Amino acid sequence: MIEMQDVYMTYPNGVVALNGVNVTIEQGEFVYIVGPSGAGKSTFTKMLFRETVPTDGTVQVNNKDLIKLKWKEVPYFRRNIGVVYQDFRLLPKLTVYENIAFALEVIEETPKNIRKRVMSVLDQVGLKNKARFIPDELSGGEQQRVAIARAMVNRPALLIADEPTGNLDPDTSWEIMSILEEINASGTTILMATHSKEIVNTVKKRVIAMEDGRIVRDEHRGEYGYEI
Amino acid sequence: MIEMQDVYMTYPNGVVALNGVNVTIEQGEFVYIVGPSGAGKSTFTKMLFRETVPTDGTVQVNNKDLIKLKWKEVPYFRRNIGVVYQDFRLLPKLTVYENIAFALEVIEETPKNIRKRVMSVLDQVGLKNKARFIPDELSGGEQQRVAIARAMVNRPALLIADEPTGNLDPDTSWEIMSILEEINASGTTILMATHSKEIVNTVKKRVIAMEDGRIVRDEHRGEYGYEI
Amino acid sequence: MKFNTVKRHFKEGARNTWRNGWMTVASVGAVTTTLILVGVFLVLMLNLNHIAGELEKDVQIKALVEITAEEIDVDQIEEEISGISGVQSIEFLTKEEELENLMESMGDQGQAWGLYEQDNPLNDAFVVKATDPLETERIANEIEQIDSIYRVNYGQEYVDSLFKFNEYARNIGLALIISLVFTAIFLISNTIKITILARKKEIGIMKLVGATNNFIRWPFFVEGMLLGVFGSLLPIAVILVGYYFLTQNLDILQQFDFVTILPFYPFAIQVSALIIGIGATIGVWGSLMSVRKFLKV
Amino acid sequence: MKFNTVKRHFKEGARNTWRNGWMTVASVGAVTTTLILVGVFLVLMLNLNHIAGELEKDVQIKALVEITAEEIDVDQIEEEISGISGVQSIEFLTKEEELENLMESMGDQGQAWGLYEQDNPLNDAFVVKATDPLETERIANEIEQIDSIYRVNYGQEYVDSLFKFNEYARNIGLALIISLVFTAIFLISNTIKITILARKKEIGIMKLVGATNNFIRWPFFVEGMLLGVFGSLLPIAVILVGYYFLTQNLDILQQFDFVTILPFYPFAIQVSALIIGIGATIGVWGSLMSVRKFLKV
Ligand SMILES: Nc1ncnc2c1ncn2[C@@H]1O[C@H](COP(=O)(O)OP(=O)(O)OP(=O)(O)O)[C@@H](O)[C@H]1O
Ligand SMILES: Nc1ncnc2c1ncn2[C@@H]1O[C@H](COP(=O)(O)OP(=O)(O)OP(=O)(O)O)[C@@H](O)[C@H]1O
Ligand SMILES: [Mg+2]
Ligand SMILES: [Mg+2]
Repeated sequence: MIEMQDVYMTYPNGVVALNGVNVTIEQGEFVYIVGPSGAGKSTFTKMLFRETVPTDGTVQVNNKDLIKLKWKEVPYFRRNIGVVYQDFRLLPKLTVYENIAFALEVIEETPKNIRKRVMSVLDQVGLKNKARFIPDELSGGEQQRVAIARAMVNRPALLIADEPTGNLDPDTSWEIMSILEEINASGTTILMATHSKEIVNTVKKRVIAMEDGRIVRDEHRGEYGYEI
Repeated sequence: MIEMQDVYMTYPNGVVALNGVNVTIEQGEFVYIVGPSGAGKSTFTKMLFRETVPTDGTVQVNNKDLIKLKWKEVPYFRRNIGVVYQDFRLLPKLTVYENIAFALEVIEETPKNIRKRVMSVLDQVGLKNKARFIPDELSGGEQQRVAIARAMVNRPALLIADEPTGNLDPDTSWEIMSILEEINASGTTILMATHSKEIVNTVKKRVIAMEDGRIVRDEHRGEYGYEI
Repeated sequence: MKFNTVKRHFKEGARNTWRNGWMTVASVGAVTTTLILVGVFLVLMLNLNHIAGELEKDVQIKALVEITAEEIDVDQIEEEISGISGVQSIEFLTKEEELENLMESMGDQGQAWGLYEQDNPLNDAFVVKATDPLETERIANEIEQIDSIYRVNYGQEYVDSLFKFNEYARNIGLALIISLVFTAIFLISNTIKITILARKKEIGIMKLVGATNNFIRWPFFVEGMLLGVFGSLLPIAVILVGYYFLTQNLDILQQFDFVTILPFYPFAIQVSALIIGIGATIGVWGSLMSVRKFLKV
Repeated sequence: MKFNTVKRHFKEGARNTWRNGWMTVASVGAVTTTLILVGVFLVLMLNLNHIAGELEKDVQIKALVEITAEEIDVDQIEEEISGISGVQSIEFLTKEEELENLMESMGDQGQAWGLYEQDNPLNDAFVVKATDPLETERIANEIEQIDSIYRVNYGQEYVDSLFKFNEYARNIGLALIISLVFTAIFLISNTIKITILARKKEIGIMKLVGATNNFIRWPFFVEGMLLGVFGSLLPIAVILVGYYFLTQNLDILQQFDFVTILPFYPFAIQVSALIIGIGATIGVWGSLMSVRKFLKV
């Protein structure tokens, strides 16, 4: 599903965010990415849906070579990937409902199916009663849950979640985790960058630990922690 | 220091975010505010520096009645309060250094003192080497630390932190906690909304638990949890 | 593109226009102001051009007949003149009619000459008009070649001045209106550009969620068109009402007898159509041009 | 406000102008375009006004003296006329001079009248000019009251037409230039408003960090001024260069002998100063007006 070889990423300001990353993730895996602040976790995830392109190395996702992908193909490629951004990235002028529906409108779903799917994911994240609110009218945690709902509404083959529980209380976090496990059980590959020691140590999955742009540990059924 | 009496807050869209809040916080206290997503924690903190004005009730901070405070006085009042926003609210076109310096420029500090103070807090949060970056060039956790640095740079009498460790790894979180304890020890009142069970249960302080806009528990040296 | 998607784009475009609130007001305001400017100048320039044309039409050639010429000659001369290409009309004036005209045009002082009617020193004359006023000079020269014509006179100095002046005025007017239209294009698309620059982030988010460029573009197309059309409404109203009022109150202008203006119908309607056309086109164009910048994400 | 803070505001304002990149370019573009429009029209209108004034200065009163009047009368009449307030100059023309002028003005045809020189039917006349051309009518009437004046003539029809036309032209020109200036004010402040609307959030953050309204306003003041000044540079260049070129190539215009234009110095300089004044003022004003909306946080 995902294959990275010798990936380097240097931002225009000179920061080396990825410093030789090699990793293979199979279809259907559930992977945590852990590491200190600024380790390169978000940069790593951004490679996978081509928000950024590596300065060196190859990235293959869904059998597509992302470095060679044409501009025209990028949107179609992204439709198979759901992303929960660390900073949510909701459209500020659209309501919660419209924000989530947008991901289905781009693939030209019928209005009827859109309605059904959106209400169903809103129910899952517990925000059915806030469907008509705009993002600014939501609490931090509520916004985060809208971002999660949008990422999973079109049942992508790969779901990337960058710190999806950072603004959630433990109870809600566990609910989200069980949703993610459910989705994973149905075959979706899940990649989750997180700082939650409790979650990583309780729901045991493969753990990739990063530090200074390098993968320092890669363990199946691993624990939280990124010292070598 | 802080006194709220029968505070109600109904947002224009009809959401009742605070539903009769009574609380007194003394100078020098360290208080956690916990509660599920959407409980009203952020709304509660926003009352204290007059980002929002309650629909009913009285709020007194620093012996100032915030409901009667004149528009002209608000900026001067806010200068005694440092705030870490849940969504950071950094000025996107200013560098990290300039963002933090801004809080000192408004009180017309001398350029020399500004330089000294800013570099000192940047050192404390571990971002001295990113002083010339703009917020968009930072990772989530780095942005959060800039927000923390800005809140404490002018040594306010009251520091309000809304979820200040949501985007930080455990190690960095503990560092921030020790900085907050240090500031608290020097007399600053600290109010921190958080979802981190681990922090609340380890660094024992007064805990105010909210649910549905109401305070459901208020314990000194309390534990995380918001069930009644 | 499915029909539902088309519907969605139009709904979305209209909704964005509404949701952008102040930005929309500001854009429409800019479009309105600019198009009023263009409209008013267009009306002014086209009418001045029309007036210039009328003035040129008044130009006529006076061909004086030799005093020795007999009646029989006159018919022949008339035939010869009408044989010249580009001649529109010929009128014959006897020297008596000429004197009368002269006396009339001189007012009170002219009466004094009345005493000399019996001994009229003037010539018979033909008054000739050219189909195209600009050909006046050529025709005058050809008439002068005719044997029994003593002298040709078409107010050379005045006519030369008039033609030159009109030419300059027309060129300046054209330059003005063209630069005004370009100014309008720039100002309108510039304003729209700024409002879209402010939405750079949103466009980026749409692309990340898998929207194709066309999917993003369509609502902007609709929005740009709406801005242009809304911005044309007031200018059109101003032109229709203002011009109608003007045509109804022509007595002011009639003090200058050379002034006639273009009729309300179809002139004002044509200008209005042009205005809304310019508005919508620039709106769409400006909108799509600005959005293009952000689509490479 | 401490000196350091003043310095900070200026630095910040300049820096924002730079940092806003495209927004700044768009704003300056709008200011530039609008001010070029204003500038060109200002130059045009002021010159047309000048030409109208020149035409009016040419107006003169011709007072015909009774044929019976003796030499002695003429001096006395001249004295009486010069006693009327508002008279600028008086010139006496004998009837012989008059006839000569008439013959000359009629060209070839006029020569015919030469035969009648001995029996001149014209009158001696005074040619009088008014200090203020608009007072021509009053002065003419007063002259007519003088006993030995047979008739007064100042080309009533032409002069009335001229004055009326000039009055209309001036009013229309004034209305045009005023509406153009208001359009400029609107367009410029509108553009600036949009760029500031896009910074609503930032202003809110500043207020939350304890900035007073004035603290926030000052850099916007500086920025608005810079936008206005930068936006004036090209229009001023266009006016200076264009007008200089025009004054150097007047031969085109001199084909119409009534046309003279205002001298480059000081006219073009004054217009330039006006342009930069308008630019900076509207820039500052637009900037401060828009920022005001967001300061109540
Ligand atoms: N757009 C950018 N331009 C320049 N530098 C950047 C950019 N984004 C991130 N960086 C830098 O790259 C490094 C890695 O950033 P990244 O966001 O990947 O970290 P992270 O592991 O997600 O951290 P966090 O846990 O704080 O979110 C950081 O040092 C950051 O300063
Ligand atoms: N600006 C607003 N307009 C309307 N409703 C709002 C606004 N801000 C918050 N709300 C609503 O008020 C309620 C309380 O929000 P608040 O942000 O105080 O919650 P919170 O306790 O901070 O939650 P979280 O832990 O998710 O940050 C929520 O239901 C939210 O939808
Ligand atoms: Mg990150
Ligand atoms: Mg909150």
